[in-house]
Amino acid sequence: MENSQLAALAATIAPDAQVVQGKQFVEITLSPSDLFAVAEKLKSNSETALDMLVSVTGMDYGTELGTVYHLRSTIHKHMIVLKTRVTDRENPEIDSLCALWPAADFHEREAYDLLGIRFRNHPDLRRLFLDSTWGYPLRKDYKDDVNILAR
Amino acid sequence: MEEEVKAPVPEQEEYVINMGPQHPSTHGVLRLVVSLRGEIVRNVEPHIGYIHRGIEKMCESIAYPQIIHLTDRMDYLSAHINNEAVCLTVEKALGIEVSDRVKVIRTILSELTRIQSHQLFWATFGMDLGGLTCFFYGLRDREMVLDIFEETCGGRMIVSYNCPGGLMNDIHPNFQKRTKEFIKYFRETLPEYDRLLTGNVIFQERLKNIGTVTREQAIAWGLTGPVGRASGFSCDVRKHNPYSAYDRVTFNEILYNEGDSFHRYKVRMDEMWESMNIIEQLIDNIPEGSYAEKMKPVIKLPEGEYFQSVETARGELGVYIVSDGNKNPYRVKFRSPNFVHLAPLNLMSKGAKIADLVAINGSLDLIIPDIDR
Amino acid sequence: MEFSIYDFSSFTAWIDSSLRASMSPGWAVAVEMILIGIAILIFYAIVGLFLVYAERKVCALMQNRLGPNRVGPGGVFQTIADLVKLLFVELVPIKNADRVLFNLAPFIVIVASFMAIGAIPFAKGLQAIDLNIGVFYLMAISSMGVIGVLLAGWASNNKYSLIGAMRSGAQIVSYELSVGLALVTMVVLAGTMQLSEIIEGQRWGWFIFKGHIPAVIAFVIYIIAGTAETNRGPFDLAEAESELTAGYHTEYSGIKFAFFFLAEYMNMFIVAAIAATVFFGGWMPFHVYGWDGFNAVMDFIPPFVWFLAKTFGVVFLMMWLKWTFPRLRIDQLLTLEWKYLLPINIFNLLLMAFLVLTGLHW
Amino acid sequence: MNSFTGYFRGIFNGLRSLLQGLGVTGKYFFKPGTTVTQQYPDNRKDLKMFDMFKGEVIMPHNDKNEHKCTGCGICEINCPNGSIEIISATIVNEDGRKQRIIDKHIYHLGMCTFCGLCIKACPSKAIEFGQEFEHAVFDRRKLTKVLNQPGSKIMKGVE
Repeated sequence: MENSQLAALAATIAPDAQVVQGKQFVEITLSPSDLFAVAEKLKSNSETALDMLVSVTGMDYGTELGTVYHLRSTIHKHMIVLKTRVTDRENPEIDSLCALWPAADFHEREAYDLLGIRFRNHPDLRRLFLDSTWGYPLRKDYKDDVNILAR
Repeated sequence: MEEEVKAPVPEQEEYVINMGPQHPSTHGVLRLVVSLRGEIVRNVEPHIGYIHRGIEKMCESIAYPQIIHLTDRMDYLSAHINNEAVCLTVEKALGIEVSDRVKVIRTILSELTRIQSHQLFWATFGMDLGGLTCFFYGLRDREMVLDIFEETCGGRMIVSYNCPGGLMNDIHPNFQKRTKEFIKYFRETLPEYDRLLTGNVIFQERLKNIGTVTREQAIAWGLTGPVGRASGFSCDVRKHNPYSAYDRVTFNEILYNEGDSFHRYKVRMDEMWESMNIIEQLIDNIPEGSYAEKMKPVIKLPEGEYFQSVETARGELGVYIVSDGNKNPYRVKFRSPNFVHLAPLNLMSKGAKIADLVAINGSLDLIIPDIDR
Repeated sequence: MEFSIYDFSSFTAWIDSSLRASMSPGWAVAVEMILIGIAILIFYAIVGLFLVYAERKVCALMQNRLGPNRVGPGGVFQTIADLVKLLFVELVPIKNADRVLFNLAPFIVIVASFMAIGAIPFAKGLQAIDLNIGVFYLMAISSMGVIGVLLAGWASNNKYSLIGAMRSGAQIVSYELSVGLALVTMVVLAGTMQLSEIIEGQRWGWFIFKGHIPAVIAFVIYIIAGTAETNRGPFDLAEAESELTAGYHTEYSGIKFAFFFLAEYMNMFIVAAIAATVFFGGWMPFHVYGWDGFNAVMDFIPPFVWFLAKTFGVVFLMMWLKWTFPRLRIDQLLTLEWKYLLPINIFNLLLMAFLVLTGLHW
Repeated sequence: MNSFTGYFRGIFNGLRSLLQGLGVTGKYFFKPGTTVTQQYPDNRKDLKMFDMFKGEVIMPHNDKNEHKCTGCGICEINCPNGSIEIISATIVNEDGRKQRIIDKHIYHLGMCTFCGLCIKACPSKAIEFGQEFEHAVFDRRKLTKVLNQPGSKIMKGVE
């Protein structure tokens, strides 16, 4: 399926979301409250059939935090990017997609560890790489005390 | 700091052992907290982060060509392919088409990387299972590939040979001769690997029906590379989404349906043959051309998001670069295959024995720096 | 007294009689025991060190390496240097370990292998004690070592060690059976358990030739089970370097570790020596009935050379196995024993008994 | 009956596969000259690294103790991990013009990752990779090197 058709289809599946046909993939930006429902539809819909979660990227947009999901259909060989943003930097919460794609487990733990995004309904949300004495290093306001790379 | 969610407390009568961070068969500093009942594994919980270097964070403060030397240090056995992934992403963002020569050389080197990675896999896998001689045979043959790398790229494992727009330097005049010699030698030596290990009844018995992953599970967990293909999940990026010169060579995607440790091993063994085929198709007709495109001294990516995946020796490496138009990336994310493959370890090894856990762990061929990044 | 390298019985008899002439019989026995003890101790050390060196060289050559090559010509003094190093290594005290059992375990292991050597005939008349139940004695003694392994695993207060020890227990209990039955098969052929008589019975043909197919089967089973009994690869589950780091001797250091290490090699030597004695005629030269000239040439080679050559031949076979095969899993180990070796062994024993009864052997 | 023959077939196939394995190791044991070990410190004399080998960054000087480094600092900018520090000085050259020259080209070998970006970026080809690989020292301060030799000057004609 062409990206334009896919974008149109995605717009029907997620009417509240903002669907953009990006340079590479169809990008769906939606609010965190819609995320799980839309993801479920995208997975179960036989035409999108996004059965593989390639990656979950935690993002710090400065004022907002967010996650980017790269989803792939192994049947139709297309990819769709889901994006969501939360404005609450103190206690950001996004629905976990572990129930849909078990692969999200580690990816979400990584995002939690490095950006402090809490995933609701995640089965085992613990820090993955770092211990609790660290802040959230991938946030832009993180102060690196060692700071080898500063010029 | 908000309160940590505590790790699950092991049930009573469970015998908890820490495999790692220093353990002969965890291939680095992976720590597995294994709950046992007798010899039976009840639960495996990976604890990672012992060599987390924050490569993604480091990338945010350095320029694009400088990212490449960091990717060498993620999956150090697929160093060249990792470099290529970043280069392809940057080239795609800038809209640069590299010359055919670069494409072909990159492809040959990628396949050589794959061969040496699988050789090391074979070597260490044999050692994990207690056959120590494999280790030396594997390393003996890998040395020849490393010599090719050293002669052309200057580094043996950490090659840093790619740069956005092409290659750091042209190939060495001996490159083709040496590569052909190696292929000729290795075509004779590879059957020996099979005689020593693949056919061995102990080896087969230890691996068949161990750590089985179905196709559905493989897709759901995002398992790619030899792990996914052993389960029948056709996921070869080289085939489905060809990059560099993969669209001009013919090769088979190795697929098995069993999904157990033995077939994960088998996929890698067969891939070595396929890699040799690919190299033979390309080695004699490397097109003339420039080895690097002229690039601006400071590379600035146009604002936007770029995603490129390549097939490393272990699976799909995705590079996701978000640019805000500066010379440094705004955010870089590496979707590393090993990180994904570690996640279902518990699923695979539940109910297996300790020796099976080692075998499963070995058959996933985990590279810990790639998990931690 | 006449000393001959072909027959030590007159030499040992001379020592005995001269000792008895100068002191009371009780003292004479005591002095003889001490002499034998010292002789075995020296032999033990030399063979142990040589075997470690040999193993390292053999595996190195199989793996396209050179092996030890720095200390002395060809690295022959490497193991001696290692031993000296081990003597200087700190004995790490283990927290919460059972001190007594922890220290006792290496001694049990080494004493068990020590006692077995006493009954092995090295040459004609060169045997510390010629029991009339020699084979039985060797089997009983060589299985005592596992007590040391179990104690080591238990007393170390280490989870890996305990798993290793438990594996070792399960392994030895089952493989003892196969070793026993394989030897019993040969005892049926020999008609005696006394080692000197077993060797004498092979003057005109070693048992592996005399016993036809059942003897060969018994030999194969014996080598498999014997390798398993010495905890060597591919049956080194108790150590299982890639699984249990070092298994039962993880917590041992210095000379205590050296005891385990040496005992492993001596056990290998003992298993090989028994195989050489029972299947290949021990010190008995290779004779062909009727070829007197050939036999005379064979007899010219001293018996202990024959014995050592045969033993090291079997040792080489065991090393070859170790450096080729991957390790078995614990359930496969038990499957191999109970599903394959034991039934074949019992059938083989019947076959041998039938052969002996019908006189089909020579 | 089928399982009965299967039992024996299993034994024989298993034994055959084991013998094949023994054949491989046995072949190497009895075949001399397959050893690949290099006896490293002994073969130091004839051990030659490949031309491209990235051992360390060096600055070649000619016999008049001249180098090509202009002290522009591009290598310093290109280095991803700060292994290069340029300390430049300003002198008045023969023409009476002010000229920026290199005072010290400091290279931290301990931090270098041998990515080659400095060498690729150098506009006057003043630095290149040396083939020295025995870098072990007892004091890490020795890993900080000054690449331009004392008293060296810039080569004529290099801008």
